[in-house]
Amino acid sequence: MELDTSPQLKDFREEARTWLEENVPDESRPLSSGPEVREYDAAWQRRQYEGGWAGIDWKPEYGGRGLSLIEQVIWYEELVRARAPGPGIFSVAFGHAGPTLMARGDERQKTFHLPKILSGETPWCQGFSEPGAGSDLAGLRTRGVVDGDELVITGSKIWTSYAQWCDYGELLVRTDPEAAKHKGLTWLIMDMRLPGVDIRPITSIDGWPHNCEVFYDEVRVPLSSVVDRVDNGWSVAMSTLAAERGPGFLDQRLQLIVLVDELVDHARETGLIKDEAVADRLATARASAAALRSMAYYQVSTAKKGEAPGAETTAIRTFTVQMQLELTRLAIDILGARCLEWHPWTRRWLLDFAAPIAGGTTDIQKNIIGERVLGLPR
Amino acid sequence: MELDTSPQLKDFREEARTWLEENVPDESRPLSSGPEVREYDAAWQRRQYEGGWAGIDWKPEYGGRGLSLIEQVIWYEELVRARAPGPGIFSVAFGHAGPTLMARGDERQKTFHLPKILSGETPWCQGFSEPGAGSDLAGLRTRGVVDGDELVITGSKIWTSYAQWCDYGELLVRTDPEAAKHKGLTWLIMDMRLPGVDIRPITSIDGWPHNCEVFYDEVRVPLSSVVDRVDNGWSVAMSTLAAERGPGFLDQRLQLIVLVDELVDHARETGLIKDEAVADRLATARASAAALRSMAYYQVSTAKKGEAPGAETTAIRTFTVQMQLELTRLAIDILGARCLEWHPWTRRWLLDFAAPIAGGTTDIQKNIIGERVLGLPR
Amino acid sequence: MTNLAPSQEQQGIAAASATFLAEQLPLTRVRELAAVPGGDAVDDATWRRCADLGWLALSLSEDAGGLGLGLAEEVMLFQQLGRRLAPGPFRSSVLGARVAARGGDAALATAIGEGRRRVGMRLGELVIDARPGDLLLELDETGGRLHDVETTERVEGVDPGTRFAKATTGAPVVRCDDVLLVARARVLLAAELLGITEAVRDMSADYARTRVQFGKAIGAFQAVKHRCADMAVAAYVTRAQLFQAALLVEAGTAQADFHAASAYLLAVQGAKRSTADNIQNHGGIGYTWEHDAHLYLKRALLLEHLLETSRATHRAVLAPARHEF
Amino acid sequence: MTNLAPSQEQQGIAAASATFLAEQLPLTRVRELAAVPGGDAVDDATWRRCADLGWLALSLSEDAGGLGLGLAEEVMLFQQLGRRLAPGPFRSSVLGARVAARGGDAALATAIGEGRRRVGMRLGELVIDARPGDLLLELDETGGRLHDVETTERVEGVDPGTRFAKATTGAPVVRCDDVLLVARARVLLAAELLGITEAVRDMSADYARTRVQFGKAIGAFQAVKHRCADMAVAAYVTRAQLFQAALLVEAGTAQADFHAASAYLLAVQGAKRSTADNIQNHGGIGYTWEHDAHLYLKRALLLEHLLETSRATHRAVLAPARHEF
Repeated sequence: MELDTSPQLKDFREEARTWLEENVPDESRPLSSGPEVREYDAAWQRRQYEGGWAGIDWKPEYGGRGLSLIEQVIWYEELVRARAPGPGIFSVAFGHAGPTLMARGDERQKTFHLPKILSGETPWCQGFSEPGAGSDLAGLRTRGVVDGDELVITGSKIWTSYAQWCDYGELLVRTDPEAAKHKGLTWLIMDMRLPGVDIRPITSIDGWPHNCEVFYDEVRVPLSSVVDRVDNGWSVAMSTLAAERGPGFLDQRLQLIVLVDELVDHARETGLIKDEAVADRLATARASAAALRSMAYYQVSTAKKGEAPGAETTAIRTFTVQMQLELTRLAIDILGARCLEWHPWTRRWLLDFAAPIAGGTTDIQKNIIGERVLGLPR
Repeated sequence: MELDTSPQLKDFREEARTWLEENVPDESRPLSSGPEVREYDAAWQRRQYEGGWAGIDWKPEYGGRGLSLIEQVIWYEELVRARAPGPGIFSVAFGHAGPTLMARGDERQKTFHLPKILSGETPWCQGFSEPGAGSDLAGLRTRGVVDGDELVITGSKIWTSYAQWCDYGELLVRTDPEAAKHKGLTWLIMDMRLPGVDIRPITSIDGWPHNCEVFYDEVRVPLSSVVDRVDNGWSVAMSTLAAERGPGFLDQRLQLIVLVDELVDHARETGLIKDEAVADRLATARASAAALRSMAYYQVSTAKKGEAPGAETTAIRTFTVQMQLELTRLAIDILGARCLEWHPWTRRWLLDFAAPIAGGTTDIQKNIIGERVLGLPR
Repeated sequence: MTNLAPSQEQQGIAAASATFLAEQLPLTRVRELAAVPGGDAVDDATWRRCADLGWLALSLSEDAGGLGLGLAEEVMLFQQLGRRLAPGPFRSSVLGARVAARGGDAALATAIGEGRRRVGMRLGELVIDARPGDLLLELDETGGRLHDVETTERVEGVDPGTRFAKATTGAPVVRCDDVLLVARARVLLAAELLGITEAVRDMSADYARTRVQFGKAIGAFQAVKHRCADMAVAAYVTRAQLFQAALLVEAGTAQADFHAASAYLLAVQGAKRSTADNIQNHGGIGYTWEHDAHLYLKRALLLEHLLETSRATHRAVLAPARHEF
Repeated sequence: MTNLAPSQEQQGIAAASATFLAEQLPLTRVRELAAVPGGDAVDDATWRRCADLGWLALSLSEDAGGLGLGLAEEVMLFQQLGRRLAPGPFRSSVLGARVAARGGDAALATAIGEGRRRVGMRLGELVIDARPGDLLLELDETGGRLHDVETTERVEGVDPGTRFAKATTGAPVVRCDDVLLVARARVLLAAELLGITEAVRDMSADYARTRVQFGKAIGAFQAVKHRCADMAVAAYVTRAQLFQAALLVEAGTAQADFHAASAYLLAVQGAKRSTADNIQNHGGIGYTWEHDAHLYLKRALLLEHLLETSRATHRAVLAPARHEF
């Protein structure tokens, strides 16, 4: 344990802060399900890229800045502090696809895709879940049949966010139906514009189509789209999910700090902070928000070089989800009857019902902690 | 649904109220683990018996008053209202053994035991759980071997409350080790003074020996002590546990109403009631306390004549336990640092850690509701 | 002793209303109505048919055109209205008819009871389910008032079965003093909330019995099973306290207010948690617009906020010096 | 960036103190000490040996006879003291030595650091771990004071590892102004609480791996598994925030108070829930005096109430206008 006092990092933070003060867009992200969300997110990503702030810890040969995870964390903090827009449609590209390609992709895949992600050219979506296989990834049934130098994909994927505005998808398909459940899967790069891809938006609880069901009808992709090798997709997917445990989504987690501060402000302005029941919950929320940041530091500090984050870091996600649910419910309670009028906090509360579900339910996350961290039987 | 307006019941309540005003002992129950607790409980039970208030809904041929369950509930309410002592050492006799004998005992057993319970002569204890079988009753291993007209009991039972001061115990033993787990058990009346019974008190979390471990070393009991028949004990035990779901322990549940009122009084006197966080929790506790009483009415109103209470009434116990834990923790929070000095509420809080464990854990109770009420798979 | 088991007749009210709602106002119809821009929560024809069934006049006295029944019977109806998320101003019209009758305007009471006038309700700075020409109910601790609604301006609200608006109103048309009117409202809302808790309990249990993950029906997983069990517990507790409160409020006994507030508090807590857990039990599908889970969540949110702040309910629960037996 | 991983040296402090406690002050010994009527929580010989190991002087400057280390190192020690429920006035003596040193009485600081004087602590109207002739620490938002303890009258307290008494004291012997002293105390308490959460997490997991019911180790049941997982989550969260707070308080940065209060709040909540759930996980055996589960529950209760009301902690958490990066 040691407080950092290096002038370089202090300078880096200052530099980031200054750039953000001048460059964070004035307009907020459009509340829309049309192509303007892609345009907005891409423009903001391009601006960061052109300013030299994209892929802080990605290698320079792929367009990154080649700094350490530490600078990346500082950049995330400054993004949040500046109330900058989040990655939006680029979430999967930065949090999932990029790290997976870096860890498991071949040189051609890396050279082609990583710079396009950084420059805001190609957003990615994720195609893991299926209607019959939510948390149970090993039960996937979408088929991939090798035919010459192509894979022919047939099946359907669900909960694919922003599928209609993304260029690429990370797709997990079953290539060997004879193998044991978690074997015989393949992780591939899907060009979402290929013939046979049929994207149908799914309207969420808040009335907006955040996700899609995507049908693949004999979609032919070149074998060169396979990451690592055919039938080794489970292991690649584990890299993807491990990346999720990494600090990749930190900027989104840290957004909760901003929301807590907004609630505290509001409670102070309205005098509600004098209500002990509100103050108690706000204090818990704020302490939890502080811990989100401390956990990121702790995770980075204890990460083993070159190793994926261990199962114990699943605690971060579990805690974040619980805190988030309590926080947005607190927002509802602070609003009182006004919550019934689609207040932004109401929308946020509704959206957060996805938090304990998407990307593996909280139930499963707790199983993982129980089994892999504490050694409890399955 | 109908409000009762019968003058008979009104008179019964008045009569009970008047008698209790004159007869509730002034001295409170001794805080002791010695024989004086038995003396105190027996004296109070005898007083009720002599006043004509024991076994309100038990048949007159066994010394009861022969009234309906409705009068019994009213009597319980009046006991609580009068801040009368609870059944103490007679809990098992009234809540378990009595109802089981009435449902499953033979005439000789009923005629011998029931009047002695009512008159405060013979407290009973329970010997179901074993060190290796807590919630998993089907896993019992204490053996009972038929030898002529005797059963020879060898094994050990745990969590037997007040074993050292009780005359009889309801014992569940394995008589057929070859049969399937829940078959081959026998329910018998154990005379706790027999040779070979070795009682060792277990000190609880609050420093008092509320429970015992009881060792049985070739204890010979006559076969006439068997209730129903040898190897049919599982079904008898189910009657015992069903009785637990009945209103038999209602007086103990309703005690929580008194505790809530004490907390509300205290919060009013200290001004703590103005603290919204305290008031919110007190309000929930008080509404829950009201519901304890309403649930008893609902249960009695919907009970099918002659049938054991259905699995859905497990909800009452589950709710009571949860409410109790929240309530005694609220008491701790209201006390602040004074809770560290063995305040009666601290003692109560500690004792209540048994609530979600004793008599089947809350986990198991919720399984029962899920499986038997909602039809979920095991 | 008070009998809390619904009588045959009371069960009949529940069964008949359930059948009518399933046939005439199923959730598919509620969704259709919600999709009409500027449309009513429920169409006039259906509203009149509900009135013809006596739903708005169960507890009205016979000289005000009512059926002369009580709050217990209304509870049986409102439990079904909640369970099936019936749209439209049922609760405010039933309470409004009572205000009119007790305020001395039997003709108005009859008009409301017959479905010729609808009564919306105030909700903070907005109103719900009120159109120009309708009446608007305002409740406080002393009783209720009805106003004519003059103009309304639609506002988007979260519950698709409820119409939100800003409104202007005229002077009170009729008022009545009734310190138990709020208690009555709490009981009706608690009945709706109980219906919601029961609905999501059954929805979750059905799904948990059939949805397979990791080779088993998810109801076999204790986390799912226990969330379902918690819903069953909440329903049992709420039902008992609700029925108790309905009888005590109808009889106007001393602790009626306390029991009604207790029922409402428990109903809110049960429905709040159950509707949220129901979404969790369903996973991704429970989070879609197409699935009904969110409709229950949103209606429960409405019913939680419809009367006043939770603090007023807490005050009513804490008001008596002690619990009276 | 701040490095929150304990260094080799810091880990060494934890390992050495764990070994010493396991050998010299195991829970069997704590129970023996508790059984002596009127006896001390820890005997003088053991106390001096702890002092000889430098435990009371880790963060004292070298001219006050200390080791010149910081709060981070104290956190490593106190985590172990919590984990093994060490009895005796460690926290108050460490803080007391600091008050003496910063209040200008280096000799007294040295005496405390060397274990020649012990420092008890005020707790509401009582004191803990204070004997006649000891010192008594009083903390408030402005700093700390040490008083001589004159007389004590034993009071039964719930934590068997702590001695409770009514006491009379003389005028302050020394005082120091230090607005971060309470923050420092919160960090030490949070470290003890983290140790408790980790201890019960491991105790529950061990039991859940081996105790068989219904034909399986109970850790296979999701209800038990998830309670264990919740403990692991609480430990992870608390650890991160605690280490962060230790560094910021030692450095005296602007939001030190906020971070310390946050760590303490999270530590209290985690230990409160974990120690209770640990009993539930153990079933009947966890409810016995003989089992250690209740000792953790009671120590956590003490640490929750030791400083002031939870409201003061909440105020400190809510004090800054916004979170500063």
